[in-house]
Amino acid sequence: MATENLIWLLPLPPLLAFFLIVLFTNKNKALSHSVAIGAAFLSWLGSMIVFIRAVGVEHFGEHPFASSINWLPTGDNWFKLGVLIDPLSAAVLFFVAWTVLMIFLYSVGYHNFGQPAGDHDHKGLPPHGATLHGHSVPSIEPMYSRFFAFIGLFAFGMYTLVVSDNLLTLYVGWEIMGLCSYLLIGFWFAKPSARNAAIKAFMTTRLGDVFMLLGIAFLYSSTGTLTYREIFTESTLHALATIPSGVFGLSAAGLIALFLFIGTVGKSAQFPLHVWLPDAMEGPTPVSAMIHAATMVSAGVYAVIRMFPLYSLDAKTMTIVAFIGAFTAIFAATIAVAQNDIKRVLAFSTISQLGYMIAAIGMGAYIAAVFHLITHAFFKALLFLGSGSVIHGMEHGVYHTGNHHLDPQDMFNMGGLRKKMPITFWTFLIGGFALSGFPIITAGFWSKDEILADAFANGHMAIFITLALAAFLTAFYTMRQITLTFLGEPRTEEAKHAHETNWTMTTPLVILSVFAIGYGWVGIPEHFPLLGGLIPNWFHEFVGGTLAEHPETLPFNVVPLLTSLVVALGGLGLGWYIYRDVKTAEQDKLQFALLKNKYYFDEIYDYLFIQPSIWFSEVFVSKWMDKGVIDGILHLFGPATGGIGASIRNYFDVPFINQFLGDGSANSVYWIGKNLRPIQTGRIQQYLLLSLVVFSVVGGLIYILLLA
Amino acid sequence: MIPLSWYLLFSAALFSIGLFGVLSRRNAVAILLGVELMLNAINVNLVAFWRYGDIAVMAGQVFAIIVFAVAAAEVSVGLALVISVYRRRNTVIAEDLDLLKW
Amino acid sequence: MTTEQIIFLIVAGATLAAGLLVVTSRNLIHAALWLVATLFGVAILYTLLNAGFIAVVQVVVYIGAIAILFIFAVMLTRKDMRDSGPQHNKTWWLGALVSLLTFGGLFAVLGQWSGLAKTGAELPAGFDSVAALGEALTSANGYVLPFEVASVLLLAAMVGAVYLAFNKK
Amino acid sequence: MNFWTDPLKVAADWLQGVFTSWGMNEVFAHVLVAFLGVLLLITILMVIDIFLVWIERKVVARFQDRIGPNRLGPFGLIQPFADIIKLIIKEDTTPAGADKVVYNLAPILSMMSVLIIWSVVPIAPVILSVNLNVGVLFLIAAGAIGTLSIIMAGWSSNNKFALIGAFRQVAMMVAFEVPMLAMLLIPTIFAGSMNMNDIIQAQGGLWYFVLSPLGALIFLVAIIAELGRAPFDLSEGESELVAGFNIEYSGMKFGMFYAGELLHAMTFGGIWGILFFGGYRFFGLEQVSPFLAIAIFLFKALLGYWVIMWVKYTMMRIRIDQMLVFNWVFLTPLSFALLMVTALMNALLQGAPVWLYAAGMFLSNVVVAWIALEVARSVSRKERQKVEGVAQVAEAHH
Repeated sequence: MATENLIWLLPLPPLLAFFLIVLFTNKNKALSHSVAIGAAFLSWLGSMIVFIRAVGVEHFGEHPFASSINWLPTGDNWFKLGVLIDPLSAAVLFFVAWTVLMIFLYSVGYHNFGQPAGDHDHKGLPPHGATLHGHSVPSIEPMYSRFFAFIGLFAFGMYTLVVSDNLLTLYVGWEIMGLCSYLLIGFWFAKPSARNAAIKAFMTTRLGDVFMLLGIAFLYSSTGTLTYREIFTESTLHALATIPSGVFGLSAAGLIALFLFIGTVGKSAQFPLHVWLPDAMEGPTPVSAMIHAATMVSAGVYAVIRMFPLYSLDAKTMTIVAFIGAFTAIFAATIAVAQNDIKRVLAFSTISQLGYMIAAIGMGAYIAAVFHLITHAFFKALLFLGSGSVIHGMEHGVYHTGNHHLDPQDMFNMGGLRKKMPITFWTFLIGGFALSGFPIITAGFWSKDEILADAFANGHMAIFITLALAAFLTAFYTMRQITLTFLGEPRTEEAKHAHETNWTMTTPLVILSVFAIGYGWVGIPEHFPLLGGLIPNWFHEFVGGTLAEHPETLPFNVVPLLTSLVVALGGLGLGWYIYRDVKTAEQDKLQFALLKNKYYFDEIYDYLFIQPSIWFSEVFVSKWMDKGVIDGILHLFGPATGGIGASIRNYFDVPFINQFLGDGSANSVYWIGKNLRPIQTGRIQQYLLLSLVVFSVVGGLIYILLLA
Repeated sequence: MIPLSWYLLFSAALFSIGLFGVLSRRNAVAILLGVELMLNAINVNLVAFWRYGDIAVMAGQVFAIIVFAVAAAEVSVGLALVISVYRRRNTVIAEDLDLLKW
Repeated sequence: MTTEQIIFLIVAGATLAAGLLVVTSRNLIHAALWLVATLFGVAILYTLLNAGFIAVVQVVVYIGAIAILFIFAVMLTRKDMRDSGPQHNKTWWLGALVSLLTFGGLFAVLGQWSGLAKTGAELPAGFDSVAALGEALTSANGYVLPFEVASVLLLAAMVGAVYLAFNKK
Repeated sequence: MNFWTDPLKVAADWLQGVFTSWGMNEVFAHVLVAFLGVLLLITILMVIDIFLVWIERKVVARFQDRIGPNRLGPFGLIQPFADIIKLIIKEDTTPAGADKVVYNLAPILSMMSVLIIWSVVPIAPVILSVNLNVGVLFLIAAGAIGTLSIIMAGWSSNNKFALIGAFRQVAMMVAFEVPMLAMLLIPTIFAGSMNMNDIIQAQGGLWYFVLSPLGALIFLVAIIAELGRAPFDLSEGESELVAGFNIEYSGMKFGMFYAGELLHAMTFGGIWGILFFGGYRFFGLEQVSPFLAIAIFLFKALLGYWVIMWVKYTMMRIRIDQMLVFNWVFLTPLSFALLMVTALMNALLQGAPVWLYAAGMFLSNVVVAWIALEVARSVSRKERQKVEGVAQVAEAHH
């Protein structure tokens, strides 16, 4: 099959799976998950085929796979919808396909497939476990099929976003994913915390999305197209760069880029819209958490990278982007240091890593950003799944001891899981090292080092230092997490009895860990000592082809390399040193209230926005405007209308309308009807005949009188 | 080569014949026969215009096909109606089916 | 007077005669059979118009399905099939008048039309009207939508017919 | 180009020359030659038809463990002529109250509906009567005429048995035209053309039987029903309808129905061979000489005919309701499903290597067949349980 058609088909299987499950198979759990996984596998297969064909093409950047259809006639020309796979989207497609497939597979195990139904499980609450001859065991998720339906829809959104060749369908996929994250965060809708988190995430991202929509609309109104390849032509870009937008001195390009960027800020949880992501950890499982923390949020970054030519037009915007990115990176990293929930740590680290990418784009380090995006997606997915596996193992312990009050996600309840869950431990270790950029072997090192090198080479000293600091913190809290979770001795009874999870959960871990290490080697810079040039810097060549002018490779500089070595190893070492024998949360020196409460951002927002809006709606609108003003006016209307109505009735209605018009017309109609009645014989042919006669007579008259 | 006018005149004649059938037959089935004649006349026109217009534009033939479909639907429903009427009223004389009058 | 024209005149004359018999013959079965003859004639005209596909479909759909359906219907409503009583209603003369008028009107209108005497161009070599028709029926920029709608219509008609003719006893 | 490589054209040109040398008008001569060609074809077919009578009788005899006609001539080869003479000298009756014209028209139409099929049948690479680009549809059209002839016969004989028989037959033919049409579309999909000759040419490497065995099977069932032979001969169930629509016919008129049926059977055998077994092709042998090609085609046609006879003399007749249910509830959905699957696979495997294409098609067919059988089995089990109650069925399983 032609590649273009194949690309068209890529997003469909998960969507079909969604409808299939929702409409038909939701009663049958096994069928549901096989449908979902089968769909994910089909998409994965297609993506791999597309990817391999893409790699095969020479100068893929100049002539990517693209096809489009006329969708909407807009006056003189068409609004086109279509698909586009160029080097960038091919690379993204690669990791999306892998991660999505892994998630689907992993969910089977995570939701305790094969376990008995819970004794007193309710839809909308996490499974409480069942008693199987005597002792209690995990119980299967009550809404198992629904979960697979949701992630199927999510996968559809992600694929759509990646393969689409214009901002509109990208936005569609974007919003579908927003919906999915809402559904998945609020998956256990019986838990108030989950409900609120879902609403919070939805509202926060919505704020960004509205701006993004504004940006898209502005872009369309000023260029008349939303297709990337039509926007990124010399003439269009130049026009955009020259038109002034009239808003604080930005060019149109700048303003559009800014709007789109706000959308990204919402979607990939950049400061100041980062607040939803930590709460999103209320989502039932690390699976859903990882869906919208490792995959979906990269959609935001992807959007920015996708529109990079537009961003690069306006220096102001670039500066803002870079600033926000760098700030988020350091800001989130500091928070992550003080979190105890294994998932929240990862959430904040995600935020800070995304900040990395955003900062990289802000500095114009295009390829570095893409590279880090992909490596990060892999090892962060690995970490989330690993944490899920850990929690699952801990729940095993919980079921063993029966102490359901213990929080299986608190790292201070863990420890010493190294021996209990070897596979999870090693894979988690790999992921953690990759995240903290452990030198040479891990993928994270190469991508992060490239960003730092870029920052240094282009002389963005402030950003360079910030990012280096962030990298140090990253390494630190990663090691803290690993140490608290796996090393040392079990702190609780549950941790003692945790044991390894089943293959459906460990297989994805192993596969992802391969990428977490290996993916770095496709992007080793050429001028790197010793290693450089051993493996050609394929990634740079391939993805660099996306841009019109191919970005040149940086000259090697020893400073950033040393920096990243120092921060990575130093952070890891320090983390291990401090936490090697911390027994309880009290002994943790770094539990500053400020950090623990995420700089009180939730409270601030609550005070600044939520309370006022509540006041506005309840007091101002409801009590004053509605009850007071509007009702008051209405109450005035009543008597007045009554008076007018009565007079009209007595002096006009009764005598004139009723007696003269009403009865008079009725009588006349009755009379006419009585006399016309015989015509209506009820014989269809006569009706037809009559109409034809009339028609021919009238037609003839018209013809004779008017035309002739 | 046959001039277009012949076809048009032919279809006009066929149409009128069908119209006569529709207007004058007593039997409902016979009326439907007349309708078929009219539809055929239309089709001849469509195809003739296709042939004598721009050959590459297939609109004429396509419409002819659509008319086939419509004719089939019309006949099936119409005859079904006739039969069910026959079951209830035991007649298919159009003039007897005049419940529609006052 | 080419061969084609001779064929056309013969066929058209026969077809019109058959058509007249359809609307005039007293025996309904004969009327239906005459309808078949008419349809055949029309099919031949289609072939004269180089529309082979349409011609064959005409035979398949009309004669193979519709005419048969008519004959069935006539036989199922047998009581009125007997040649008893007049086959035309009292206002048949008016009907005849109107249809004659219609014909006359069409004749007049056609007579004034300019493109009347135009003769079709020769078919371009290697032009496959079936392929072209298929393209037109299925291409997104062609007539795929009417095509689908027609299929829906047929489905609806089928359901309706089955429901109507279903003997509720 | 000599007589052995292209006999028809050579002969036609020669005749044309002769006629024109008599000072005959060009066009008229051409028409005359074409007419003679048609006459020739029909004559040959009729001769074959005569022997089909003999073949039929021989084969049925073998099936029923008899010898069959063996008195007149070697192997009773003269027997059919005797039959014909008998038919001709029989009294030719016309029932009272019959509609004369229609009554006499019916047998002619039925014979015509068979002969007209041969106008599109390519019997050798160089001998194609009419190279019609919608040949496949033409078959259905011809079938429509057959249907017409039957209903005319049934109605005009003014005999309720005949009418009921005709009704059944027509109901069956109209019903089975649907799966038949669907299956005709499958070779059309493969060859990308409705032209019979193209379909044959396209089966160079691979007979479509290999690509779509299920299609071939369904088509066989459909044509048997179209022919109204056993197990679908419920239109002439002797026990209930005496002889079906042709009950009132005698003498040569009946003979025409009879001969028409036999020729129809062989014709459909040939069509089956053309659509699914490569027609006149046999590993390039057809290139050697047209006569060889004709021989191959005839052989395949007779083989198909034999299969039809085999079915006829082994199966027992089914009731009309069973027949209709079988068609509308089972065969038609199945054929449509198969058609869709084939079209889908064809689209998916576009440009795939031949072996992959063939394997995909074959496997998809097998899968469809398997699913259909499973569904049928479960349904029939439920039916049985409704009738017999669960218990016996259960033990019947063990």
